[in-house]
Order: sequence, then C-alpha cells, then structure tokens
Amino acid sequence: MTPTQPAKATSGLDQKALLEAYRTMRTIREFEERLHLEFATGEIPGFVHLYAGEEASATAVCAHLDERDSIASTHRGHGHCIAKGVDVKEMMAEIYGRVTGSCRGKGGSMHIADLSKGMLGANGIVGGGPPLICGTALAAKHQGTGGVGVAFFGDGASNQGTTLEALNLASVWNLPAIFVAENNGYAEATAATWSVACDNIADRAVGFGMPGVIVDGFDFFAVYEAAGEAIERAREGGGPTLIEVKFTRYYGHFEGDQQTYRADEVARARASLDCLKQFRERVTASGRLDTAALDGVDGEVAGLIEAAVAEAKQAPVPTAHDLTTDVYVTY
Amino acid sequence: MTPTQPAKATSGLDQKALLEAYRTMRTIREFEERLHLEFATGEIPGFVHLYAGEEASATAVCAHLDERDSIASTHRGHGHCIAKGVDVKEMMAEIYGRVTGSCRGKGGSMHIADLSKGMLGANGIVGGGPPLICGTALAAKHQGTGGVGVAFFGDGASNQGTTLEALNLASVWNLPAIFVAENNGYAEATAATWSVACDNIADRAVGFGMPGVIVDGFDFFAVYEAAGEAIERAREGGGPTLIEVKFTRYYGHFEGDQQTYRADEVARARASLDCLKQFRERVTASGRLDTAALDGVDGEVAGLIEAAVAEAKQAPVPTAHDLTTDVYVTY
Amino acid sequence: MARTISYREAVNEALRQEMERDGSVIIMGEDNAGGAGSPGEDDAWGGVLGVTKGLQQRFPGRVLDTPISESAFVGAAVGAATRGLRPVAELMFIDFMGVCFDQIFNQAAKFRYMFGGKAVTPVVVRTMYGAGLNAAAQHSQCLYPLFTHIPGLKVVLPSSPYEAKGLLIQAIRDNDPVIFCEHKALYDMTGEVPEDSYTIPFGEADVVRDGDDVTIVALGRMVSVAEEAAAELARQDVQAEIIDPRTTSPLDRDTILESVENTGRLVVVDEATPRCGMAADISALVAQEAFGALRAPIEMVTAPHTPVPFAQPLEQLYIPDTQKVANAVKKTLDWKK
Amino acid sequence: MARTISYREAVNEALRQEMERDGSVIIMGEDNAGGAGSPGEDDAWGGVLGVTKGLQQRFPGRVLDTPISESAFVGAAVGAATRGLRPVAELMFIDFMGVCFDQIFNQAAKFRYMFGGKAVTPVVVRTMYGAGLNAAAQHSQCLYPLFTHIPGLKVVLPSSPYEAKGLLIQAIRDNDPVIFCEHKALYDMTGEVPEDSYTIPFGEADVVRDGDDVTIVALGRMVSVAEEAAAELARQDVQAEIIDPRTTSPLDRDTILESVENTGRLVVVDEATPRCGMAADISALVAQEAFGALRAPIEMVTAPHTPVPFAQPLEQLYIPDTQKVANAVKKTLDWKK
Ligand SMILES: Cc1ncc(C[n+]2csc(CCOP(=O)(O)OP(=O)(O)O)c2C)c(N)n1
Ligand SMILES: Cc1ncc(C[n+]2csc(CCOP(=O)(O)OP(=O)(O)O)c2C)c(N)n1
Ligand SMILES: [Mg+2]
Ligand SMILES: [Mg+2]
Repeated sequence: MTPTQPAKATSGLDQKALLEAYRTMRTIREFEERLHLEFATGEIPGFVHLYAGEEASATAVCAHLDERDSIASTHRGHGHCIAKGVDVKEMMAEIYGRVTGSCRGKGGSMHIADLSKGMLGANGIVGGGPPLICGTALAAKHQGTGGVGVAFFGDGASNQGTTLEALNLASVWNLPAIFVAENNGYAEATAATWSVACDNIADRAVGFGMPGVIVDGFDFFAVYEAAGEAIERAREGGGPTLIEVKFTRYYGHFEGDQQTYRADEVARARASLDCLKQFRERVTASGRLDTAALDGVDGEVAGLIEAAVAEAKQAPVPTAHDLTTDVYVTY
Repeated sequence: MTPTQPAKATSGLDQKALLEAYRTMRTIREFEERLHLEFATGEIPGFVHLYAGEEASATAVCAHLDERDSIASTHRGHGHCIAKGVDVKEMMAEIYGRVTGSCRGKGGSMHIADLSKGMLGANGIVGGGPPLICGTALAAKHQGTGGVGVAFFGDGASNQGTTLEALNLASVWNLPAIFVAENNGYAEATAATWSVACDNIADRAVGFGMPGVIVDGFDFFAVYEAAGEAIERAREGGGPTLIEVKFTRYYGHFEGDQQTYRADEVARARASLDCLKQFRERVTASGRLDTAALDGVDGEVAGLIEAAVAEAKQAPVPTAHDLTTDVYVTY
Repeated sequence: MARTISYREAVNEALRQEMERDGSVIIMGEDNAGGAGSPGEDDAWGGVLGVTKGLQQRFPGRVLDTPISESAFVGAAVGAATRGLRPVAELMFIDFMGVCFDQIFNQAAKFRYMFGGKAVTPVVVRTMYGAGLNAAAQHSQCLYPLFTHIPGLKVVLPSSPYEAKGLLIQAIRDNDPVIFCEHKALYDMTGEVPEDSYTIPFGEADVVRDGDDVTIVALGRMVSVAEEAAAELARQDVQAEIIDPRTTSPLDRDTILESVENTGRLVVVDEATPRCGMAADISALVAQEAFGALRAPIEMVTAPHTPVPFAQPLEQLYIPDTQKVANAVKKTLDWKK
Repeated sequence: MARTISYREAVNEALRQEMERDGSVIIMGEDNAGGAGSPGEDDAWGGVLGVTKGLQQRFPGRVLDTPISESAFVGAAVGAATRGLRPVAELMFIDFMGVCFDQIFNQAAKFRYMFGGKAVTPVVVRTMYGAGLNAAAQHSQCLYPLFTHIPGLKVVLPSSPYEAKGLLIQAIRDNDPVIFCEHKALYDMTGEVPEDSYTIPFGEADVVRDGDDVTIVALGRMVSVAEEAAAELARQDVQAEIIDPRTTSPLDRDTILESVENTGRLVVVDEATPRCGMAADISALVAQEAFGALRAPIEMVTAPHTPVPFAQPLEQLYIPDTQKVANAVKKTLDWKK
C-alpha cells in the first residue's frame, strides 16, 4: 500500500485533454444537480443515487480508457456512464423511463448501461460488478487486445464477499483488472470507519497479492496519476491494482434521504475541496487553461443537460409490446 | 501478522492434560486410519474426507474450549468433532449411516455434528462455517458467558466470500471469534500457493483489523500457544484472531482420490514432522510422560475404535418413518 | 373501534413487543440501528424504509447494524439461533438473496434434518418483496417461490397490518427458520391492529370473503387486488370466495381444497412469475386433490415470465390487476367443454 | 451400429468439439484443468468427477482452474460472455448455487431485459445435481426448479448420453444464459452417440415412448425410471406415453398438451422436491390448458418435502422409483369420480 502522492501540477495533460476532463466532470455535476431538482418534483420514478462530489474518480479513471476497455458500476452509476461515453440524452431518457433511453426504459437509473461503450451497467446489487470485471478482463487477456476491466465499487461494497473474491481471482489469474474503491464515507447511513474493519480499504490489497493505493478523490490529478499507473501495469500484464479513492458524496444516499446521520462534511467539501473548483484553480494557476474556456464548457454543458431533460420529458414511454420482449435472444 | 513462534517445551501442561491431548490426537488418527481401510472395502457410503496428519490443529485449539464454546467445521470434520468431545462411537455409527449415529444416520460424514457439545457440524459447503461462528460468538457475547466461537476452514475456503465477510463482521462487531485457517496445501487438487493470492492466509488479517498468526501445524504446542493467546484475548473482549495452521493432509482429498497431483510431501511429513511423533518425542524428552503411558493410550484408543466399528456395523439402519421426520420442529 | 396503524408500524410493534417479552430476541440488518459510526443523529434510519426505527434506543445493544455482508450476518443470525438467541435478520430486499442464499437454504433449513432432529434454529429473515415502486429488475421481485421450494423453511406473506403483526410474532416464537416477506407497497396500508400481543398460526388460511361461485386464492399484496375484483364481480352477481393462505409453507391445503370442492372453480392470483411459482403450486395441488370437483380449467393470474421492468407503464402492466382477475374468473364461469 | 459412450464422455466430447470449432469457448471451474499449482501430474483431475479431463492439454490456456470463489468465477464467466467469449463455467454441485446465485439470476439472467435488449450473454453454467451417491443433504439436491423460476435463464436436463452431447453443444451456441444440469448418477450411463457434432434444440420434448392410456412426463434421470415403469405397465396392457421435456425452460408445452389431449391422464415424475417444483409446474399447465381432456386427477411422483437423507435405505426411499410411478399410473386409471 502506497500513501497518497500529491499529483504533479496538471499531470502533463494537454489543453484538449484537460478541457475534455473538465467537460466530463462538469457534465456529471450538472446532470446530477439537475436530477436532484427534477426528482423533487416527483416526476422521476424509482430510486436515484447521485454521484455529485465524486466526479473526479470516474472521470480521471476513464480518461485512460478506450474501446478495448470495460467498466462495471454501482447503483450510483451516472458518473461512470458519462465518463465512459454513454450518451447523456439517452441516459436522461432512461432515468425518465422513456423508450428513447439507453435501455429503452426497462432499466432505469439503477441499471443504466451501454455495452457498446464497454459500460456494463449500473448495478442494483452491492458487489455485483467486481466479479463481472474479472470476466471482461479475462476476455481482453484472452483476445490479446491490451484492454482492461475496471470495477468501481463503494466502501460498503468492499465488505461484500463477491468483491473480496474478485480481488483474489483477479490476482490468481493475473488479470488486467483495476478495482476502484470509492470511499465516500458511508454506505447508506452507516459510516465506512465502522463497517470497514481496517484503517483503509487499500489495506486489503496485500491479502490479495496486489498493490493498494490511496488517493484524494477531490483531486482529479491524483486519481488520474494513480489510475494511469495501475492501468498501464495491467495493460502490460502486470496484474490488478486496488485503488481507494476518498471523498464525500454531496447528496443523500438516494434522493429523499434526510441525511440526519451526517455532520457538515458536505458544506466543507463543497466550499474547499470540490473537485471542479480544485481543477479550475489548478489549470488556471498553471496557465494551462483560462477561465473563459472553462466557462464556455459550463455553458455548453448546461445547454446539453437542459435539452436532455426537455427531450426526455417529451419522449414516448414503452408500450405493452415491450413488456415481454428482450427476455431471451431466442426462445 | 506475527511469524511462527517456537513453542516452549510442553507449554506448561500437566501430565493429565498432556495425556488427554495425546489421547485426542491418537483417537483422531486411529479413527481416520481405520476409516481409510474400511472405505476401501466399499462398505461406507458417500464422500469421506480424512483429517489424518492435521490432528494437532483441532486438538490444540479445542484443548482451550469448554461447554461455553462452539466450533464450526468443514467437510473434513471428524477431527474437530473428536476434539470437541463428540462421542466416537456415535460418530462411527453416523458415518455408517446407522440410526445410532450422532445424526441418526441422516447426516453422514459431511454433516456429522453434536450441538449439545457445541459442535455445529461438519459442513458440505466450503466457507459455510465462518458466518455461523459469528453468530455463536455473538450469542456468547450477548449472554455474557465468556464463551468463544471457533471456525475451522481450509486454505481453499479462505478464498470463499462467506469466509472473508465473516472476518470483517467479527471485527466490526468485536466478537469473541477465532478463525483457524487450516492450510494443508491443497483444495482438492489445487495448490494453496496458487489459489491464495498472497503469501500467507494470515496476511489477510490486517485487511480485517485483527491479528494474524502463522503456526506450524505439526507442532501441537505451537498451535496450543497461539490458540491459547487468541482465545484468552477473545474471552476478555479483545476481539477476533486469524490463525493460520500449516501442515499436510495424509490422505487424498477424499477417499478414492489417486493424488497424482502431489509430490512426496506425505511420506516426508509422516517420517519427520508427524504431530504424534513430535508430541511423543517432546513429552518423553522433557520427562513429562513415559513411553509406557503413551503406549497405554494407544492400546485403549485402538480398542475404542475397534469397538466403534464393530458396533456401527451391527447397528440398525433408519427406517421409512425417519425419511419425513425432523424437517420442522412443528408443522 | 380498534386502533388503526400501518403495516410498517405493525411490523415495528411486533418486533418491539417480542423484544420486550424475550431478552433473547435480537435484530440485525443494514442500518437497522440507524447507521453505525455516523456522526449525526442517532437512530437516523431504521432500515432503508424505517421499519425498525426507534428500536435501537429502546433496546440498546440488541439492534445491530451490519456491514453489507449478507452471507456473514444472515449466517450469524443462523448460528446465534443454534445457541439460544432468537435473531431477526433483515435482508433489505428479497432480491439480495443471491448473495446469502446458502446460509438460508443449506444451513438454517437443513440443520434439523441433517443433524437427526437435534437442532433447533429459531431464526427469522425479514425481507421486502414485490413491484410497485419502479425499483426495476433487481429490487422488485417476489422470489418467495424459491424459498417455498426448500424443505425446512417456513414462508410467510402477510397481506395486511393485522396479519403482519400476528404472523411476525408467531415467526419470532416459532422454532423453525422463517422467511418473513413484507410487500414494499403495503408498508403504508393501514388497518385495525390490536395493541396487545397476539399470534396468527402458520398453515391456517384466512377466508377473506365467502362465495360459492369461484375460489380465488390470492397471496400477499394480491389479496386486496382479489378483493377489489370480487367486489366488482359481486355487482355482476358472481360470488367469489377469497382465500389468503398467509403462509406458503406450510400451506393450508384443506381450506383451499374444501373451497374448491364447493365452488368447482379456481383462480390463483400471484404477483410472482409463473414458472415453478405459487400459482402453479396451488393449481397442481387442486388438480391432484380436488379434481373431481373442478368444473372448469384452473386459471392462473400472475406476472409474466419476464424480469420486472422499470418504466411506470410497463410495471403497471406487469403486476396482476383487478381486471385480469375478473377476466380469469369469468373465463372459468364461461367455460364449456 | 453407432458408437457407444458414457454420459460423462458425451459431455467431454461436446466441450472438446465446441472448443475446436470456436476459439471463443473457454471453460473454467474448480480443478477443471487438473489442479493448478500442484507439483505432480498435469491434468490430474478434470473436475471432481473427471468430466473435463484431457481438455486442458488439448486447449492450453482455455481451461482455467479457479479458487473456491463461485461468485467471482461464475460472475467472471458472465462478464466474459458480454465481451465476446462463450464461457462454460462449472458449478461443481448445483447445491453450491447459494454462494453465487446473484451472478446467475440478477446479473446474467436479467442483462438482456434490463438493458433493453442490447445485451447478449452466452454463458453456460454446467452443474451436477441429484441423489443416488449418498452424498447427503448438501450434495444431492435437484434445485433446477429454482432456475426454471427465473425469467431469462434457460434450463437443460439431459437424460442420456445422446442428449447430453447435443444439448450441451446447443447450450454453448445459444446466446442466452443456460444452466446445464448433469445428473451425477448418470455419468456412467452409456448410450449411442454420433461422433459428429450435432445439436438438439431447446424447447422440443422427446417422446420417448408412445402410448394412448396415460402421459408420463419425466425429467432427467427420471426418464429411465419412467421407462422401466412403462415396460412393467405394458405387461399389464397399459400403454404409457413418456415425454422427456429435455429443457424445463423453455418448456415444450405443446407436446405435453397434445399427449394429454390424447391420453386424458397425466403423471409427472420428478426427482426434485414437490413445492413450487417442476411436477407442479407441468401439472398446472395441464390443469389450465388441457383440462377438458383430463379424465382423472393429475398425479405427481416426486421426492418428499424433505432434505436428502444420508443413509442408503433412506435415500432409496427418497428417490422416486418404478413402483411409485406404476402405482401413480394405476391410480389415474382406476379413478372414478
Ligand atoms: C447485496 C446488496 N445489499 C444491500 C443493498 C442495499 N444498498 C444499496 S446501496 C447501499 C450502500 C452502498 O454503499 P457503498 O458501497 O459505500 O456505495 P455508495 O452508496 O456510498 O456509493 C446499500 C446497502 C444492495 N443494493 N445490494
Ligand atoms: C461452495 C463449495 N464449493 C466447492 C465445494 C467442493 N469442495 C469440497 S472440499 C473442497 C476443497 C476444500 O479445500 P480446503 O478449504 O483447503 O479444505 P481441505 O479439503 O484441504 O481440508 C472443494 C472445492 C464445496 N463443497 N462447496
Ligand atoms: Mg459509500
Ligand atoms: Mg486445503
């Protein structure tokens, strides 16, 4: 287990890449903030878990990925989807249960997916993703594509047997798999400091024969560098890595959660640690990007999300026919 | 994780305790060696997994236990049963499928149990026991008895999610639970060095916030001391411990296994490491017991096993009535 | 008039009364004690839908939060039950059974038989099932047919607040492992519930409505759907007898068979999917044991053989409704050889 | 005469031929490659009962041993199937489903539906079921009714070497998740099996024997038990038609219904336990769809609602036998209203 390394300036990313990363983070933030508002109107069905505050993790990890690579997500999956390139309008439509959605309205927020993008789905089962990623990593290895599989999972999920088994299997099979433990401090209302019996989730890596790294999840560049190193090693046959990303979620466990179990972490994080704020400061201070360019992205993203919501609300819902299709490929 | 400590002489055990420990180990050995022969005659139904070679583990751990304490075992459960005081004749009858057996012939070798002795059963499911032991330890804690729960499991079982979850839960709940990983080098035909992705199973302890200890499983006294320390700590509210016991099984995975996947470990172990041999040497060299006393025990044990087999073969089998009883307490 | 409370409150009250009565009753589950280790309000949650709220403060140390480790904590409940406790473990959604099923069906369910009648395992697994909240494929299943299939388990499906309380108290006192299935869409249903403690025995169906024309066996949430259908049918002069088995294992065979002997017609209404489900189970029972009385084919009204869809209009089509029940009844009445 | 091989060999041959034909087929399971990391003979085991023996040497790198981590490796097979492989994972005993069920029923089975028809998950889980080896309660179950209950899964029960080969090749080529259930007591059964590759389609029952007096639907190992019973009945001038559905999901409803339309009598023979089982499933189908043809109550011959006992005499009583089948048939023939 390596302690957090302060990330060097802007990690050698060029302007285009920096702007792209910023756009992704901003898109996730805007998507989630808007959902938070829309949910309150009662128009969005089902359970919705927001990723706001955690944008740097999905974005920085997926910045290293391409079409050879696959990811598995969690119930808190919007950010991973966006970072892996799933169409934002289709996502919004899916969350509204429309036939134009990524899953034609049959999955919803908890099962949003786009396999064509290597996004294996949000997952309603805590710990559902890590075993799947052993498989996608195995496929990449078998096919010799150089691809990797990345499993995102929470602090709560780090106590699920399926996750722990997957860590061991990935090591035993020497898979190009990356395990990203997103430690946002809570599983529902339960504190990670209570439910995870060791100091850091990354401490578990040694028991499964792989490197374990801890990174500051508010710092895009810290995550970017740690993920880059792990992914490169995996692509070269060096096996899996466990990366623990520490940060805070900005909203409740799901929409509707009163969060009385919390202290004032969120206000503090928003004020001083926020990944978007930090990113802006870093790239402007280093002179890589100027405020105008960043503001330009903000505007474009706002327009995109606005359009996504408007279109989703207008889109048709599935019909009786859809109820019984897609159960089997052939029956 | 503490490295193996050489055990001090005879661990301060008095003659009676030493003789008792020897008797238990010898009983297990004799029981298993005899089953090995009897199985070959085709008279014993089902799957039989022998504990020969591993006697020191069950015996030394259970030497610290009393009626407040409970254990959960594995498919390789005869040794744990005997060490926890289950009646040897009832055990033999059970393995023969007789109505006089510990489970009235309904369980067999893989489900041999005696709850009245705190022996929660052999278990046909790899990793089945550790969660159960969290429960018995919880009960002891809740009832304030000072009792502990001990889960025995193999190297193969150390990769099962249920086992790993149980380690974490025991720590989180600060349970008086002891996890004894019996690393005999194989899970069926698969090497532990391959299937366990870290160097030692005990290396996993840190990831679950508990001490991890490695002991030489051929050395009764080494196991005795490590277990004693852990059990004492647990009784006093100090929480769980993971103890890895390393040794070799003398027979195949189950009776019938040709074992072509193995090298000559067994011959070497039998010749120089054998727990019974070592025990005899240690207690005689230290002058605590003489050969005659030990030989006397050998004779008594041989007689007991002979009688157990003879009686089991004579005992009645269950009848049609037994098929549908014992499914529910009340229906 | 008797006091009216919700299904959620009925479950909570049953837990509270049993915990008061018997110090060996403990409960455990994710956030059941409100969220351990968190800096804010104590007892903030009471399980995800607030069912156990308030118990932690009343019974300190007897309401346990758990990590997300269903095998470990359900297994712990099972193990504790063999050593004198009467644990109630909450499996938040029945859909999560797949990560802990072994401890339920190979351990708890089989101890007594495998150990020759020498084990007693009084454990209750409370769990939430059913569609209706747009929670999609992994949070809306019924799945109790899977538990009903397993010898050694008892399976309970309360259909009202009154039943929730009485059946849960029975479950806690029962000496066999019990899977107690609460329909998530019923938590806010209110009904009359006595304040005192009472039990409803397992294996005794409730005849919710008398009728001579057709027997409707309805399970869990479907009982109220059947009642609505029966009310509509009554307006058309069809008198349906409605039977709520209350427990699927044990199943009150006699009440069902007697009713069909009288009506000659059977409609089974179940929200679970049809293959190897409860509708098939009850239909088969009747086809074997009351065949002589049957005057029409048995009708089954169930969810389709599909996962539960997310979108609202699809989920509404998925769940059996009054109209489908009424149609099925009419089909049995109209049938001609 | 055609070549005769065992059921075990038929499974092995199907795997070998498909691996030869298609480089994306890989197999994995405990000791499937013989026992990784061990110092002795290579390919020493081939799974616990030798079914995959020889494949590792022929297809290096495509036969994977696994740790005892069923969730992880079954899940890996599922994940790999979404990325272009056609994995066959071995779940050593079906009884172990409880430690990995989630990956099968919530993941593999639901991807296609949840993802709006955009997922293809061609994974096969081979597994061993059934009583007969005195392996007791946790190694002798049938449990395929649990998989049959789940929409999105296909469930296969080959009853002979010929079927084992053809159905397994179909399973591997099929684009849906398939649970392929091999009866442990059939591995040494021999029968004629073509050397060439062939498939048997899913959802097409085999009419094992023609007859006009009664329809016997028998599953898996029970097919041969039904055949023995039919032979005995034939000596008493009763001609039983025997139907082997071969797959429980999809189920060939038509063949069963047509047969009952003709015979008017149904006996379902299944080794699984009865509650929410296949016998009930098929009985319910017939009670709904062929009621008009039925001339007697449906009879079900199944294991009792108990765990599988260890002792030999009990296990023999547990498994449905020829006598019980013949008695059930006679009961349907003797029935008078
Ligand atoms: C197997 C399983 N158990 C429980 C749940 C209910 N649940 C959904 S999210 C969640 C908390 C997850 O916490 P964590 O892994 O830290 O992710 P986070 O929500 O913080 O992103 C729980 C308990 C579930 N969906 N699946
Ligand atoms: C869940 C589960 N998976 C697989 C098996 C089959 N099995 C029985 S024993 C065994 C090997 C166990 O190895 P280990 O834990 O090292 O114990 P040992 O046999 O060496 O005592 C296996 C794979 C099982 N019984 N249960
Ligand atoms: Mg979290
Ligand atoms: Mg071992």
